Amino acid sequence: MALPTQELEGLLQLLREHGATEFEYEDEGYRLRIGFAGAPVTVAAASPAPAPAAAAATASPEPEEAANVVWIASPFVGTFYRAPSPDAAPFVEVGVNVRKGQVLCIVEAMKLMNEIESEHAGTLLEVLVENGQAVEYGQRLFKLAKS
Amino acid sequence: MALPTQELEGLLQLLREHGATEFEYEDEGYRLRIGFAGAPVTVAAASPAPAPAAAAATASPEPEEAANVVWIASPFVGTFYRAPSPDAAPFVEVGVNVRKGQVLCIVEAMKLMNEIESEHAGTLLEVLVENGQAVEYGQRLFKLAKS
Amino acid sequence: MFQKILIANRGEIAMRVLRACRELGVRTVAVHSEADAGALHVRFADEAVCIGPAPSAKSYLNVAAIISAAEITGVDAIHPGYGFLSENADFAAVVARCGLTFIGPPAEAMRTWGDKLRGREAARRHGLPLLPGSERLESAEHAIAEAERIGFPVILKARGGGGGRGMRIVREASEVARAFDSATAEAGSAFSNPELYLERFVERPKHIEFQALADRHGQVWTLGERECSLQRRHQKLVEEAPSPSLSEERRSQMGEVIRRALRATGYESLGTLEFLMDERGELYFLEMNTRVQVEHPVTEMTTGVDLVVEQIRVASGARLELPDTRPWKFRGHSIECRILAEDPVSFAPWPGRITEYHPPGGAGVRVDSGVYGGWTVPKDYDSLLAKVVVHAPGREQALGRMRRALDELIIGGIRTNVPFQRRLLDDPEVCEGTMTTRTVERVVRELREGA
Amino acid sequence: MFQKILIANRGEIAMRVLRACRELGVRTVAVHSEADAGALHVRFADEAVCIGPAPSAKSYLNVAAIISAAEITGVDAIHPGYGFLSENADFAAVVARCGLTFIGPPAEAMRTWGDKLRGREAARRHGLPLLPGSERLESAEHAIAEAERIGFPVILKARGGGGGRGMRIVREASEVARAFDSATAEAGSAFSNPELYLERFVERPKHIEFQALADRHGQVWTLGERECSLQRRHQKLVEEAPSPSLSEERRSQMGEVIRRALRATGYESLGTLEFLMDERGELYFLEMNTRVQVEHPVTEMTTGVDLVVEQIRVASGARLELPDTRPWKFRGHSIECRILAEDPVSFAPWPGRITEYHPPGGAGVRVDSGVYGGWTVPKDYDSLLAKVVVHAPGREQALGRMRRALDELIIGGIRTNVPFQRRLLDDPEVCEGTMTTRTVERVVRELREGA
Repeated sequence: MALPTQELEGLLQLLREHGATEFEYEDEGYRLRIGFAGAPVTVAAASPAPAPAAAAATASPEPEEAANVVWIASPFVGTFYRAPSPDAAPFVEVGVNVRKGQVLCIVEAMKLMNEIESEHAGTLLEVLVENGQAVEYGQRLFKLAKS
Repeated sequence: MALPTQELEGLLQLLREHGATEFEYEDEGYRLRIGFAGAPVTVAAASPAPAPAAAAATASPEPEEAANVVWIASPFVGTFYRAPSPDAAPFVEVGVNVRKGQVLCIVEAMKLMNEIESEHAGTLLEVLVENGQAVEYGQRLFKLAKS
Repeated sequence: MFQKILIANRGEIAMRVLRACRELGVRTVAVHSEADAGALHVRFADEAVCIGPAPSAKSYLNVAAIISAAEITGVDAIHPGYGFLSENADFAAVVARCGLTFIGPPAEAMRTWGDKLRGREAARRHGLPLLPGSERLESAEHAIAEAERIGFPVILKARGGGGGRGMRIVREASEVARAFDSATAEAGSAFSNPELYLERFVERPKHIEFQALADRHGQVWTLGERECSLQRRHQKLVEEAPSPSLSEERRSQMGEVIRRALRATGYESLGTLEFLMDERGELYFLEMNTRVQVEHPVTEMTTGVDLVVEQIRVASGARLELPDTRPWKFRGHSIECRILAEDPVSFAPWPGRITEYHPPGGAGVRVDSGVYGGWTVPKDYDSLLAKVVVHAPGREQALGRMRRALDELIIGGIRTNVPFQRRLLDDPEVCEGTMTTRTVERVVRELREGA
Repeated sequence: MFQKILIANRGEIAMRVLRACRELGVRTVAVHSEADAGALHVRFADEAVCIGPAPSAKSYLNVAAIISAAEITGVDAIHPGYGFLSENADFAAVVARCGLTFIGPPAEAMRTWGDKLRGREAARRHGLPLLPGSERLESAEHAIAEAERIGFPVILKARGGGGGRGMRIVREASEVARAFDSATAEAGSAFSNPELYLERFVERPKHIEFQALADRHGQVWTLGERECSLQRRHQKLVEEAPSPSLSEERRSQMGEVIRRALRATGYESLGTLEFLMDERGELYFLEMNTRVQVEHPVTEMTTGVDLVVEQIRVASGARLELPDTRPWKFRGHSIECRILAEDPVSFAPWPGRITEYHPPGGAGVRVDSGVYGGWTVPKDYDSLLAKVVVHAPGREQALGRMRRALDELIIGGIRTNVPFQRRLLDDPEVCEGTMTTRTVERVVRELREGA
């Protein structure tokens, strides 16, 4: 694939100059769509938005992140621990480099301590859950910059 | 791929000059869509569209009509008659010129024969209801070209 | 049975009648104003006729247009719903003269029972209890004598009209003369009739009403009572059956008196007899409504009788199928909350587009509504959007069920009184069943004072 | 009573349980798969926990995840709904070992009654009628002898399993030997167990089931029967109570036998005993379901008992409040239609986005649904969207009410079986109440042939 970066530059400039908020273009299987900030083209379906569920929802994707940012999510429901025992030091701290397969934390489920390993090598950017906090399936635990 | 950057420039300018908020264009697999700030991207809410009512709904406005076209609507519920009696000739025929105040038809309601007069002078373009047909309030009876 | 019925109403009651017709296999004609072209009853009816512009006077109250619509669609009966033309005896007479059936009592019965003064006279004649009161008051001295005979507090009322004008509550003899003079003046200017009478005044009354249904073969059912004490400015908000303040004995005794009175006056169709209950539990007849009531579902849920189906059946000449001597088998407890398009704090009407609508469901929940998601509530009519009705074995469970039903109800895009209703359901007087017609006023005051 | 209950299910039954909890004042925890993050039960629960990806095996059948969710949310009981883990005795045992209450029978009772063969044995021991049948068939000759003793037609069945494999219907003696051989071979390869037995075969049976409810204090209620003969491929489509084919006398006689059997085995919680009814009206026990049934609302509507509330109450150790010797007071007739996301002609599942949803309302209509407008029905689970349940004084009125309710129901954006259900409601067998488990098959054939 070749992104039409150069052509795009001119197009983007043009569209911005003219205050466009949306642009869609399709030609023989080729399709392009551009949206600009401040153009909330959100289309809320008429859906009941009742009493919000109390539990944390799975984090929604953040489209603005750089391409090399990845998340490590909990593979099961349980309780999150940053260290192997209450007195021990955390497995990892923000800023360190982690290897693929390195243990990042423990999620306790059904009295079993499950070590969660990193799926990627990279730099730990953020720990998203407090020590001792309950986590649900798929909940994001760590943010990494993949190296 | 060739982004239509140059062709776009003129188009964008034109659209902005005319205060367009949205532009869509499609031609043999080619498709273009542009939105501008302030464009109300209205989205139909999910609403029941149940069993359509059987009776004729009030005619919806036809935006394409020429500016001098007007309609004569029924001022009440009743039965529409084109002539003063079954044997008589219709009050008016398509193509004739009618005076303001000229009787166009009768709407019978509660055993009373109500003569319906033209609110405008003009040429009768169309009779929209059959003789003897029931009409509801606001139902369009005649189409006129105002003179 | 009728072949086709015209429903001369709108909103939830038009849907209610339409559903009864469907189940009876009767075709329906909806009439509607221009503002209601997209209304639910129009969409679900077999046929629909636009009868006029938005203002009621030119559409839903437009007798000529409704009769014409009946004629062009070839119906054989007209159901008036409630409000609009439902208690208009002249309309009933016109319908009859056109050879159609008015689904309600004969015009003459409407004139007798529907008129406040004539209704009270009929009630008195047939043994229904009335509040102790005077004849026309000749003078301030006469007023004092009558008040002392009846016992304070009393209320002075204008003979010529209602609506609060010409009314004075008097708590002791020394206040009577001044109140008599000012009420006389007010009544004279408001109704061109300065005549006054007085009645015992009940400080904290309950509103109790009995549901009756009579056929033209002389049978009369009484289907128990409803308590409708939760009112704001004489507008009922919450209704329930049975009343937590009425004994089984009292219920059957009142039922018998009412059946006798209605049989004696040859009444036919649905009728609701409204009573005021004083602090000692005594009932006093106020007036009779000669049409289906907004709150009829709570009676349906506790008796299992479809009141609108039976109303249509008796209008067609059918007999009620059970003997009227049989005491009704009631089951459980039912509560209705009226859901209004209004601000829950200021009570200002709040028409507009409903962006989302998700009614509650599940066990023991009934919803009678005239709205749907995407519809715009017109500003031209009353603010009733829907009625949420629950049924449960007992009152406490019914209250719990109503709380969860209101928590489930979603109406987006406009404001509704749901938060206020939800607040009422937690009020101690409501929970204990000791509410009176003054309760809502107190709750509003407490809310305003941030209590 | 419990403080907080985890609902280990989804869809309409999760909503059903959630409503019961709300009315009992119990807090709720919803669990859900990633595919159900926006589901109705998730939105209405007090808390929600995502327990796994879309496939049921990794979420709604994931015992470890559900137990962990129970632990991190601190619930004291788990309600399994129906399907999924609801009849898994091992799950019930794990829940108990974790110090939580499984809302259902004790694991041992599930093992006895939930197992087809052990359940039949218990039924035989306690006097429930069984279809005449044989022990294990030793040979084709043995099979002929047993078939002649029982009377043709008979059905050969595999002892090791079900689902139609190893089954043969035999109508005369000359067919037995060949059927015996082929069924033996099929059973051997399907279940690694070639053993067969035979039973009387009923050509056009009705499916009748009795609802029971027992507390741990030895009280057992029987709440009448449901007829669920309208099935397509063993999937129930329409259920009703009472059955039009059961006399009051038979009902109370069966109730007594069932109460005795359940008391004798120390059963607790809800239970449904399924019977086959032959052409002469005789009932034969098939199996027992040890959980709430999809079709429980028709019993609720005719008895006024909230089965899920009572199920939760008895699980908490509470006593049923009426003596079990009291015959139940039934009222009226109730019908349920299951609304499925499927093509009404091909019956292909039809998941997708629901663009519009408007449930029916009005008198005698209950809707239990797990959907809303704007929600996307996942492809990963069963196709049940909602149950429309009606109640009316008699069967004919109930059918009429169901017709008008289905006519009102709007589900846009996906295909549903509403047109097929609507067609069933007009079928002469259904209208007369003579439908059998073969009726739907015939209606489908007629539709395909354009009849």
